[in-house]
Amino acid sequence: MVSRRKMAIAIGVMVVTLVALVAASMGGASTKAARNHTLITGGKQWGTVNGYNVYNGQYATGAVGLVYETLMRYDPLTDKYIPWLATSAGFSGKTYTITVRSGIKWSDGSALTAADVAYTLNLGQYATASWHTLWAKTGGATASGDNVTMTFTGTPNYQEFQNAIWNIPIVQKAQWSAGVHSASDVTTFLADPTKVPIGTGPYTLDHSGTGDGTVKVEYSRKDSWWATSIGEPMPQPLVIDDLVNSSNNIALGLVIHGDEDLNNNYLPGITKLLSSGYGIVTYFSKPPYNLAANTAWLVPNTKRAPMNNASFRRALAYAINVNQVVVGDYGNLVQKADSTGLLSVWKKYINTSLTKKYGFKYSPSKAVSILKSAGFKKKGKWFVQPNGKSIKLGLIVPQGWSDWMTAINMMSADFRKVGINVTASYPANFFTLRNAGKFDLLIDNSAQISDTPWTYYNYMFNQPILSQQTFANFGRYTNNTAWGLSKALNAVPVHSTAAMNKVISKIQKITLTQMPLIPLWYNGVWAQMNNTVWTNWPAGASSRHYFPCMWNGYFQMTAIDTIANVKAK
Amino acid sequence: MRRYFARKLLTYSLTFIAAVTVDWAIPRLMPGNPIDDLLARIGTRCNTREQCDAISSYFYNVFGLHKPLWVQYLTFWKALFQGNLGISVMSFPEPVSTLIKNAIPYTLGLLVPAILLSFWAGNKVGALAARRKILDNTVLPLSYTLTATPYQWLAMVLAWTFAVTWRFFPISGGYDPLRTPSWSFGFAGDLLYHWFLPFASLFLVQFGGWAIGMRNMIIYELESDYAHYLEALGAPRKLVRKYAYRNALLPQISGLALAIGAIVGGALVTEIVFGYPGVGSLILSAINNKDYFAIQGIFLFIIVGVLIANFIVDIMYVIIDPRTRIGMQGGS
Amino acid sequence: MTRSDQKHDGLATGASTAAVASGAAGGAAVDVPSPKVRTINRRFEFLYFAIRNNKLILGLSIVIICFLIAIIGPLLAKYSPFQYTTSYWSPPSSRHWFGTTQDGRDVYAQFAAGMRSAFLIGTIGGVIASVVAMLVGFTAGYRAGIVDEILSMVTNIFLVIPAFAVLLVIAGFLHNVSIPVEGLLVGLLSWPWAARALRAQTFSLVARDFIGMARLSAQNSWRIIFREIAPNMSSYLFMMFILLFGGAILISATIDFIGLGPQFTFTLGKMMNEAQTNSGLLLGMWWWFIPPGIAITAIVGGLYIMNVGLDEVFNPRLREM
Amino acid sequence: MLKIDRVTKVYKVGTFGGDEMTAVRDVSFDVNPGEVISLIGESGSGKTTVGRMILRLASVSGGSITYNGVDISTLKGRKLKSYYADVQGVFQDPFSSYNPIFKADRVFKMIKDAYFPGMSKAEWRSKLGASLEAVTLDPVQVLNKFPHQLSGGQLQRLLIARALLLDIRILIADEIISMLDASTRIDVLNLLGELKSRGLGIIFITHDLSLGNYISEKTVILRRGLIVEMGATEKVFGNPTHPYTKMLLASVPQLHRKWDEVAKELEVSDDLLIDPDAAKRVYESVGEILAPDALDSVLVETESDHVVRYSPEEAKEKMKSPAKEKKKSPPARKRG
Amino acid sequence: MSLRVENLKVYYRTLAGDVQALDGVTFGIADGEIMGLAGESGCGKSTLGNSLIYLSGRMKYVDGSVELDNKELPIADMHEMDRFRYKEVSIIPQYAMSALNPTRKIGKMAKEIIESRGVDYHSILPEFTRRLELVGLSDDVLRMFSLELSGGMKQRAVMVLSTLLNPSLLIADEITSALDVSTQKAVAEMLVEFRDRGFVKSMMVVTHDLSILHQIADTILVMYAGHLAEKAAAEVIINNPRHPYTRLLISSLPEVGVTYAKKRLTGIAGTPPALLHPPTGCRFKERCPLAFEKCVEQPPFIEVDKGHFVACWKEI
Repeated sequence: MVSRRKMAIAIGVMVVTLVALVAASMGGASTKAARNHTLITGGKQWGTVNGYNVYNGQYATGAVGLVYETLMRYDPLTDKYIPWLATSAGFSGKTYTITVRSGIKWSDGSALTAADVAYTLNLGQYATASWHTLWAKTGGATASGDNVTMTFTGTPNYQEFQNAIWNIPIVQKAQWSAGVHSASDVTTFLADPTKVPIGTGPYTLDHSGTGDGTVKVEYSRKDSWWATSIGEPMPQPLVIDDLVNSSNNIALGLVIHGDEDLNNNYLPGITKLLSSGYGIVTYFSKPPYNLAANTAWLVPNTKRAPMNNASFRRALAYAINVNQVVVGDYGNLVQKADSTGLLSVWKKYINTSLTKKYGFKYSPSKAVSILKSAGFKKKGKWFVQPNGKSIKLGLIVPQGWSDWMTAINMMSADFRKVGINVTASYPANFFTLRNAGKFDLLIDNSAQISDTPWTYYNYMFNQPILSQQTFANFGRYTNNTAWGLSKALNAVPVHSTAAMNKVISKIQKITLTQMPLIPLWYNGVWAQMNNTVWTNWPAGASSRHYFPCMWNGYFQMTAIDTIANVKAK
Repeated sequence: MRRYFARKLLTYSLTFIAAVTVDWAIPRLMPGNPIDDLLARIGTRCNTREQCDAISSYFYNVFGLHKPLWVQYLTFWKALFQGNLGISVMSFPEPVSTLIKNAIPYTLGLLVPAILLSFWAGNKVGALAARRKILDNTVLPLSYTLTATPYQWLAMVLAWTFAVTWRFFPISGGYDPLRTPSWSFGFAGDLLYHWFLPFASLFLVQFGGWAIGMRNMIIYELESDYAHYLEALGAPRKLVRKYAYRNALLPQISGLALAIGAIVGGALVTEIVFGYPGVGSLILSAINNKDYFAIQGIFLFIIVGVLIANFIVDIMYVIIDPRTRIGMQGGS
Repeated sequence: MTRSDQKHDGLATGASTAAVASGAAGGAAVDVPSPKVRTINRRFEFLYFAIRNNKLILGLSIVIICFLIAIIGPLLAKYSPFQYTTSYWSPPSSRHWFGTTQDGRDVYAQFAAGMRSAFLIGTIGGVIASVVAMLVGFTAGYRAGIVDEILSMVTNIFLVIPAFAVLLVIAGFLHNVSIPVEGLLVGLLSWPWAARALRAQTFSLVARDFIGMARLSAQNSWRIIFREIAPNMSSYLFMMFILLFGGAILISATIDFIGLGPQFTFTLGKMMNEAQTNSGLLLGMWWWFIPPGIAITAIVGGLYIMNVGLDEVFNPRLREM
Repeated sequence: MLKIDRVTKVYKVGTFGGDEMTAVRDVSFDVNPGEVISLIGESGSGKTTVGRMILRLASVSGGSITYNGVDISTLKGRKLKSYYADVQGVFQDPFSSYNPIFKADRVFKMIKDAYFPGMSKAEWRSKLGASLEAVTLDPVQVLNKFPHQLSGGQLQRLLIARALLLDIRILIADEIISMLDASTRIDVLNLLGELKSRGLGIIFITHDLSLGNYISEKTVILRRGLIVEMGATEKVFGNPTHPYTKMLLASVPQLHRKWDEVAKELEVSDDLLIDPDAAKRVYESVGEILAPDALDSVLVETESDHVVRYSPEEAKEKMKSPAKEKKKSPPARKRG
Repeated sequence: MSLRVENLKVYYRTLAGDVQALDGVTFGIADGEIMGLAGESGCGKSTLGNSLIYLSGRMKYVDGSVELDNKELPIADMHEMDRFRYKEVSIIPQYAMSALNPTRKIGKMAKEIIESRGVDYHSILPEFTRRLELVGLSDDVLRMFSLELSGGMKQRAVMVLSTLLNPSLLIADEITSALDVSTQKAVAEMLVEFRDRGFVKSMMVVTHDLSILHQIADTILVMYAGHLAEKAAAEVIINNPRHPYTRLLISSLPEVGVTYAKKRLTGIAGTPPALLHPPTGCRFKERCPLAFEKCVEQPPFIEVDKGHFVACWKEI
């Protein structure tokens, strides 16, 4: 029985292999840094780590913040700008003057100079730079001594410019001028992985640890960081590994097992695990658990009937049971949005007398009465337009965005309950449809938290309407008054709260009565932290009010403080 | 022999041409536009219209989407022969070929052992089952269950049992992310440790199929004339079974060629369940990110892989089966 | 193609290998003592063996039970599969027989709807694949010559292209695949092995004299194919359909699992997809992902077992085993 | 009536039909009413192919088959149908000639549907009855039965009855009795004889010389697609000339004469088992494919109504003296 | 007597019941004798041939005994019978053309099967090649696959292989039926040669073709519907048959020289009876022109002349 003997041998070999495998994995852990010196993060990096070009929208997680830094930072929780690479930056008249902090060194040892800053700002000459249009309104940046100045030719876009300043990562002139000669270079430069990005931040990229970039991006701590001189703690993690994310599900597994210390995925069900002994914490220990990051809006296509009817849009707002989404879909991980849609950061800009008068809340009966008084009639089960035409609408979100997919299922059910025939779907070409205005209703949250509500109103009213709307006003809402007010807001100097409020109140009346967009809920800064290895995480109940978040743009808010303050257990 | 391979080669070439054409055509026939999606991804950094237009025309240029279709088609072929599968949208500006290159070792590392071991073990056990009633009554139902199991489900059950509930194995990944890939026993062990569950689920599903196939084929072979002749001459059952096994193996091998496509599909979803960093996970993220170029590239890669695998099996079959070999040498 | 190739053609999975192959083998060459012995009615004979074949009975019972669940199940559901209730994450209970999902939908309702979808897609995919396989296989086998060469080449091309990858790409680019469309796609891609097997079968049948007789009776080609050849392969065609049916369910479950399947209908694959993407696995919600997998395994496994049973019934050579 | 004129059949074999195999080469003969022609040959001689070509079941590669002056390869649609109303066939395997899952009398139904769609039931029944009577079958015994419920002889007779329904002129009988039991085959053979006397032309294809001899007026001996000897039956069998014909005759197992006696008489050597080399030679010559030099061989009329194939040199000699030839032709050459 | 079969009954299991294919046959074959076994299809002749060596799944031993060289053959015991197979009894099966393993070289297959029977292949190899040459095969065939041989070559290879261990009894089952006349003759003469050279002691040649048997057999046994009808020396059966069935059978065979025009032959009317429920008495009585009342009893198979056995009431 030769074959049987072979079988036995085979089974034997397999068992031995298996044992060896288990043994091998339990024994010798020969990683570069011990676990308690390594901070493992994840959630932002989808797909391969590709490049460290910080002007390309998909740069490696942490490249801005850990490696590259900005002139200023902004703390939305206190609404304060934090001078960073610049000791000061601001307008005087039409001239914006930046004073570059002295004593800051690039990771190659050379000093950060005003010339570097001016060079970086002047990358705006290329159309692919995000501040290109702003730059074009100035005569370019010029450096003199520690100062860099930019002078506007017309009224400065105060709000927009200040927002840009704390979002532009400063790069080294010596390294970049060698390779950047055209618009495309701006987004592709440094694609060559052998070139180490030279930054001013507390960490440097470790190419050897990052490998082919399919698993993680690895950063090593520098021995010194200029910011310790302004009271920032030296970060404890010697190594930061940001893992490539393949699915929420896998991320959850890593968090549960304590293999990821900080995760920024939307993890449905995470609240179930808060008290289950895995050491998982969130910013708040109760709903909404997370800070707010942006507003999710229901976007009606105002170029189509009946969404061109403000009453109809208002009726839609009354028909949605946002609470159901908040509880059922999100498990209280999000909060219902204010009627103005403004984040709580901007509370001071909300005109409560207006919201009291025009604000809406869930009320199907109110929705029905609004429709009826606006001339809509019921024909059988469904409302028809005043002109008798039937209403049959689609509500879309991108395919694969599971929380939103659930949300629109719930919302379309709400609409149907009222008598508005709405069907939810998740087209693969969502973005094409959105940009081309080929939709009835959709959910969008493109406008993020920022230092100024202007970003929100720019997002709402931006004009003129083109055949392709790529970044704002997807509903193609045309209101010259509102757009004029938005531009006026942009021209109000930063910190002039009273002047801003004057303009914003006018805009708010329009948003509340015309409802070009219907605010739904605040998407959270999804963050689940594990206390097993690292502690001292930001928490609403402590003094550590930072954003525990590695998303683009969040480091220069307060995420870098999160990194600087975590402590090994 | 030459003619046989010429024919095979022709089939494969036509398949390849058809696949490339379909691959090229599909994204262009479908609604949607990769640039819109790319811009949507970069959207947070794109604050004004002029800028977005500049960026979008830049990307149209990069991906050559502004050219007439036939030029795009020819360019597609030309690029293909230069090993250029385009640039990934989700991992811009990484070339798709690099993404695939990084993922291949994991997929092959799963597939090859799973195919070979399951084929070997499945056939052995199937042959044993045809011989023994007890085995037949146990292995057979088990095999039917296994072979009817969707790959992803078995993977989920294994993950749930061994990784979530008992924590014997990791839930996901190709290796411990804290480790740096190196030529060390520690790392190799870690690789194997992560490899085991996805391998096991692939192995088990296929194993069932081969076991049933062999068991049934053997029964057929035992009813064939040569088997009866041997028995009439008093040859021991062992010899008869040995012959039956050998001959039953041949259709199993040609079955292998046909099954490769399905097995690859199984490997893709298994990788997805385990977040195994192979081609499967890659294609999922490409699909989720609407990375047309990556999808196209991976699809082509899979086709080529399957063609090569088929070709290997073809050659193997020719070597093993004297009938085809002799038939090809122009014998009687 | 070698003879053994033809004999064992058409093996999507190892399991179907033998099942299909067995159908291909010819009748027994036993020295039947007297022609009169054969007078036992064939239909009677079939039934006689059918009701005594444990595998057939077992497989058929499983499939019938699943089918009944698909038919009656949705009627018993207290909720609609898309309905959001207020009990989230709940394990099976008297209110929610199979528990609920994280957003409060009833798993049983989804499961029952998924069973329906499975049979629907199996039927559509199976029928389409069978029809294409029959058209191609019959034509190639009957016409022979250049038509055969071309059709065989096409078949071989489709055979080598991994159907799953093609489906992945197509479904990835199509948005909102409905069950019929998905079935159509699956069907259009899973016919080649069956066509090849049918071609070989047709080939051997065409050599039989009754085909010549039909031609001498001035019958045209299609008449001969569908009135003479096809009825002779009815058992084979039936078994082929069963395999294509099961195959369609498996392939579509995989497509759905990746999230490329229907959006507005529940399928078993979609359930697994949702359980997976919503971390049902890690959150220990076994009631979410176990039932759909068991159902698929039961339907497909039942079909396979049934097929082997049928094979034994149709094929006297296997009966003794 | 039916004229087979230098008919050749080439099969394409191998990949993309790269190779050719000539199954029938330059075969010519006529069939007339009331006459039975035996096509005799071993397997691979092309005899069945000739029959299939006449029945349009195989295409003709070269030469022509004409029926009443019309080239049958041009027939299509209705004309082909009316050709089949005149020319019909019966094949070797009675069980294979019936679709096993249908009742045997379906073959009649097909004829009715195609040729007598309008005929009333009663009329049809009497027509069928007449046909069955002609083949001496009892309708009660054979109708409404499955093929496996009938014996081979009954089935073959049913097929002949089927052909008779059409009032045919020519019947191709391809080995129709070789699979029948000895006790019944003679009856079917006799039936052919009767049909002949009714004015049918019959092409009787067989490998059994004694059967061909029993029934036919004319005999055609085929070997590897070539006619080697042909003529009136009594002349071919009475005075076999070609070595192949002799070898065939000497190989026929006879009931009352032993092989050696016949061999001696026909001067065919029978030493194959004594000498292994001889055995080898005989087997190889039997298994040999058509020798290339046979291509330029010619058919020579050695006496009236008797033609024999000779090599060119021999043929020249023969032409000079066509008298009773008894000299052995050289043994078939082996292929290099 | 080399072979002695006593009252052998072997039935076929079918759904409807047992088919009494071989219903009590008694006969013997002497050393050196070639016995032809003839009859119509379904008369049980192949069943008889097979049951002496290998009872396949559907065949059921019912009664009777078989003795070969004074040793009882355990034909009902599949396993016990192995000792006798090949060495004592061997067979050239009906399916000889497909009896060789398609994926083994013929030499290797022969080696494996011979060694499995405890015989040293190398010592037998010279004899093997000698015999192959005798039938016109060079020893090259040992290095070939069956695919490379023509049908006739395969058949001869099987003939040599089957008789290589010099069995006492060889069963040749319908081995000439599928052959052309020229090959048929060669194969038939080879069988005689094998007997003459002592490769096999005695032989049972199963065929439906009486004329072949006339050429090679010493004795002919005619079967009808599971019963023996007649047995005698070949010449006697052909020239002086006594059973009405044999007579009718012979008279229905056309011969070279006999023509339809000159001498009209006739067949035997009717069909053989179904053996599922065979008629009682003489099974031929339904078709027999001489049948009379006595035929309702089964006639014994009796020696009416020296070596001439007949089962017919008319001949007793």
